[in-house]
Amino acid sequence: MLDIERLREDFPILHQRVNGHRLVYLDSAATTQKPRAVIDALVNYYETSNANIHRGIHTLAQRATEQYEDTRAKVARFIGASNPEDVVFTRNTTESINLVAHSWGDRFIGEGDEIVISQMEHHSNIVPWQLLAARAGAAVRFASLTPDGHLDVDSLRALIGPRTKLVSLMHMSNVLGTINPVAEFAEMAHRAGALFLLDAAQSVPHLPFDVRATGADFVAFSAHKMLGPTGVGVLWAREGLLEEMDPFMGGGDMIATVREEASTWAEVPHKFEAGTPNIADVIALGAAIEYLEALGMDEVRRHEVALTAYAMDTLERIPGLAIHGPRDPEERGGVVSFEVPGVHPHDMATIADGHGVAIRAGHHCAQLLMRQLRVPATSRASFSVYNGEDDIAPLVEAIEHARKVFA
Amino acid sequence: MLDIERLREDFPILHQRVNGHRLVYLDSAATTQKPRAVIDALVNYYETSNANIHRGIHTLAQRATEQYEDTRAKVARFIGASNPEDVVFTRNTTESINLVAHSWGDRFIGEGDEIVISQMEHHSNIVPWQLLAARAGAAVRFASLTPDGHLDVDSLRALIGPRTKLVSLMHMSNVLGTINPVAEFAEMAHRAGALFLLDAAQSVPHLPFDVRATGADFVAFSAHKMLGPTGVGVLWAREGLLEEMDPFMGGGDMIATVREEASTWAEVPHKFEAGTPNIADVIALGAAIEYLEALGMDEVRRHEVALTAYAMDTLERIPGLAIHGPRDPEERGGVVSFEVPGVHPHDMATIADGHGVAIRAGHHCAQLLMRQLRVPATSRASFSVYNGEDDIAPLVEAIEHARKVFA
Amino acid sequence: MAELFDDLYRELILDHYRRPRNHGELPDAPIRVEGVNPVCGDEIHLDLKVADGAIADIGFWGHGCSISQSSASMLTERLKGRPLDEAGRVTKKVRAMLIDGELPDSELGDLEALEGVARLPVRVKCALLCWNVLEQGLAEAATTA
Amino acid sequence: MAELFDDLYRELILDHYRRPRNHGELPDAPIRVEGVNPVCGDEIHLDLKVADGAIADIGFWGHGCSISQSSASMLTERLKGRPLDEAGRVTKKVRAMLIDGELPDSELGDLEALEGVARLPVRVKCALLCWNVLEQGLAEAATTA
Ligand SMILES: Cc1ncc(COP(=O)(O)O)c(C=O)c1O
Ligand SMILES: Cc1ncc(COP(=O)(O)O)c(C=O)c1O
Repeated sequence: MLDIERLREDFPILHQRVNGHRLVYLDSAATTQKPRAVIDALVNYYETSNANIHRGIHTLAQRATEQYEDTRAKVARFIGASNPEDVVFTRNTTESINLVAHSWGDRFIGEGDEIVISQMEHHSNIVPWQLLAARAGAAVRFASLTPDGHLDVDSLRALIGPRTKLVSLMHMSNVLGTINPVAEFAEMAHRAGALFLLDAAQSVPHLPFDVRATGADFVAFSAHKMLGPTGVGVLWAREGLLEEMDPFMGGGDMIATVREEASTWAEVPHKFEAGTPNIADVIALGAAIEYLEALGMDEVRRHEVALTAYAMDTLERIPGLAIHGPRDPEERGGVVSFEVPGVHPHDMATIADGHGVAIRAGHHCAQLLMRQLRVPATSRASFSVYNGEDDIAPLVEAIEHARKVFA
Repeated sequence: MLDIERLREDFPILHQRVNGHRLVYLDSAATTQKPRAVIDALVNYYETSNANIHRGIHTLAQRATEQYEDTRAKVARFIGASNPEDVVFTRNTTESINLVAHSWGDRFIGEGDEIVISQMEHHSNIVPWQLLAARAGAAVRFASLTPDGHLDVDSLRALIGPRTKLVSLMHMSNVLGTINPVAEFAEMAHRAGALFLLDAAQSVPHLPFDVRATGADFVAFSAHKMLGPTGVGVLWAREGLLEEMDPFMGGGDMIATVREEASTWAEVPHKFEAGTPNIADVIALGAAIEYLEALGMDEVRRHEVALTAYAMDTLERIPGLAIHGPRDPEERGGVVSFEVPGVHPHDMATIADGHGVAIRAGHHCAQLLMRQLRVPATSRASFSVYNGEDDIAPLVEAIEHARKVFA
Repeated sequence: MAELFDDLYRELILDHYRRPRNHGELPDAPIRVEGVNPVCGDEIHLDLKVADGAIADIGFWGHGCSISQSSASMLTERLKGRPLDEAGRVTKKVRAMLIDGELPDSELGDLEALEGVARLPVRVKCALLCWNVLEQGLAEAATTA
Repeated sequence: MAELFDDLYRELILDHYRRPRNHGELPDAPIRVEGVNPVCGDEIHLDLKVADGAIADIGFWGHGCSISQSSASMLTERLKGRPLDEAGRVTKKVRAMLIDGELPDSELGDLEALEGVARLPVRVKCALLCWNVLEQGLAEAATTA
């Protein structure tokens, strides 16, 4: 079991008061807080090893290159991938998906082809495909949802056909918490001869993740949602796929030779990392991974399931309060979107802030889903390893306060 | 005058020994070291304010958003731009240029159009245009160099014509040190009805920069070369230009509305910042700018001219040693590429490292220029604010050692 | 402090939120304008009749948080039947209060209740939404007049 | 420490760099292979004659740093006239020494002088370039034989 009290000691930001109350941070689905080990990794890098990588011969450049490439290996290990060379560092999940839309999509998607996604997706897994479809004359098709907040498997099956070239779906919903049975979806895609991209922004940080078990051809996620720094994303691709793809951005480090007539590309993954990468933050992601590995992802998952169950049980006791998404905590992650009757989510979030409780209110970059839920916005509490049951009481207090204000 | 002794106190990394010697860091053109103020800005952000920005209502989100947008204003001020909204944050110079190649280029460059660059350019200002030209059926034309390492103005003039849609040139060479008379080049471009992009990766960090005086329509540079963190680049565009451009990447934060049929875009600059940005490092760039402003960019330039003059005078006393680029230190930045007869640059860099001296050896992402210089690689020493005349003696010692080894 | 938020959610604001004034479409309104805050989804529609240099009639509807909706309700109450130059002046003073943190002017009347919003930058946009829509509507009135 | 680099730049390496053995094209070589290290621009060309299960003749040229060029010179000296299985074994042992930091095997002969390179990861690629090119050449020989 995670010892939350001790663990919170590792997160300096949590030891502050906000509007006179202990900070209760319930917005980890947006971005997580960072343990001291991650902050120290940044400081240590800049104080001892900072240099530009890959082309340098001097000692600092060697150190920086080694630490940067070490993190590639750590990422591969963390997601159960066999080749570090299949891991590309980007800025965030969004860039990882856009990279695929350009480097794979512009090459393999043509007139009349179809890309299947769902109404549950984050904008980052919608807009890149709309842009690609517009460039290629292709179409984006949207699988629908069941009333209890699952992806409607029949609707997905009906959409996937001979024109489908790519199925791109989220692993865990950032609004409903729903965990999708992605291995099944991957199989449906593959049977139709399509590739399967997995938006794992909300899953890799919160549960034991094995890339082989997902069946995915591409996996995208962000360091900042897994206790790591802002500015780093990961794209993993099945062995051999990166080689077939065109470069995304051109520039330093991604070339083999540059001539006036034409240039040739460096080997993967470097072909996709143009210019000076975000060296320090990549290295700090390595520290975040080590921190999570030390906790154990099984433990992390167990903790968050228990906390989610507790939070749902507690919130549901508030008269009229409604929770979106699956009722069974085993079928979802630590994300609880709720409605307080008569209280608009923005008012809810402002009043919560007055109690030191950081929740998010809005469309959560999921406008299609909001339309399905027939709400303009929701209030959302989301958890990470540093949250405990003692964070729920202040949330309940804030909700009661809001109900009183808007009674 | 800069007080180098005191100033070095601000850079923790410099207080170490490498291979038994004081670290002498002469590789700032690749990336600069970071003052304590920049490292502290990162630590402070993660310890007090970390949150996702723009959509958050709680206190941390407000703090983070404010600090992030404050840096946009600081960047605008630092380069003499009037509107913070014309500043887009990217990963690095390379992404800034690729963004223009896609968002502006894919819209405005067509069959038969021409993009004029030069043989002096960094790969980051070559390859994006080659990729664009291949997509659009356009052509890239290369202005040549004079024997003393200047851009050949006649050759540039001859290339710019009615088909020219863009002229894209570097401000300061990362190999030769040459400072180009860019206002003159901008005028040539504008007279032909073309736009002018300025690769300011090596100039913004080292001299007083006024975007209006350059005449540029686009300016690109990197935080990591100006005492800031890795992972942040800047694209500035002349007022109104960003509005005319298509989005680059799609995803969260860059949209106004997302519908199944189509989406609409957020206002600039947000339209070009898809997904969670590199919040912490953008804020730390703000600290780097404040540090440079406190030193005064006039002082920085004066210091580097004097140090470059001293270094060139000293190195030229070594028998047979040749320095590339303009002879007059007023015409160049603090970048000195040199050849030691009989010593390959990689051997030179390895031996220098044995003396604690970090120099760079290679093609410096400028293979076209290497071909013009008729060398496979050069050795390069490059300076920043923390370098002093006492850094030159260890370099000379290393060169003498190398000459002895390869005598 | 909880007081900050008690100050924000003053009774007057809540009253306008619960019982919005001039709510609903104006049949045959010659001017219909709307605005959306893409960040939070707040939506305000204004229907306007302008005659003899004054806002002859005004109605609003929409959805969103208490701040955006009560601000719109107070706007209609304050400006219905008032001359255009007064509408312009009040708009300016609301902006000064919300954006620049200036003390509310006596001309603002009930709108003074929005003063607490100025301390919450993310909510200022909610309060301003209807005023931007009004400006758009009056600009339209000026060109069609 | 300066000794690290004295150890790297041993007299034997410098000697091969200054006076490369088997340098230049082999006229009528049935096999011509080349390799470039894109990171640093080092270039190695190998010309090979394979006959009766042995490297009957070998020549090299190219340009680059002392490590890449002396490694190639030592390679030709060590393997000229030697059986193919010996070439394979020596290649393996050079890799083991440079990549895995294993102690040099007596079969390596002069090549042992490259031992110091193993401690400088960025320079290992320089030393390995010619061995990769050799492997390519022998693979070609196997298919054309
Ligand atoms: C002149 C010039 N342009 C562009 C770049 C690319 O910068 P970055 O690697 O930060 O994208 C560099 C840095 O190496 C440079 O010196
Ligand atoms: C499911 C999902 N996909 C994608 C993203 C986008 O992540 P980022 O903003 O790091 O690109 C998010 C985060 O908001 C998310 O929750």
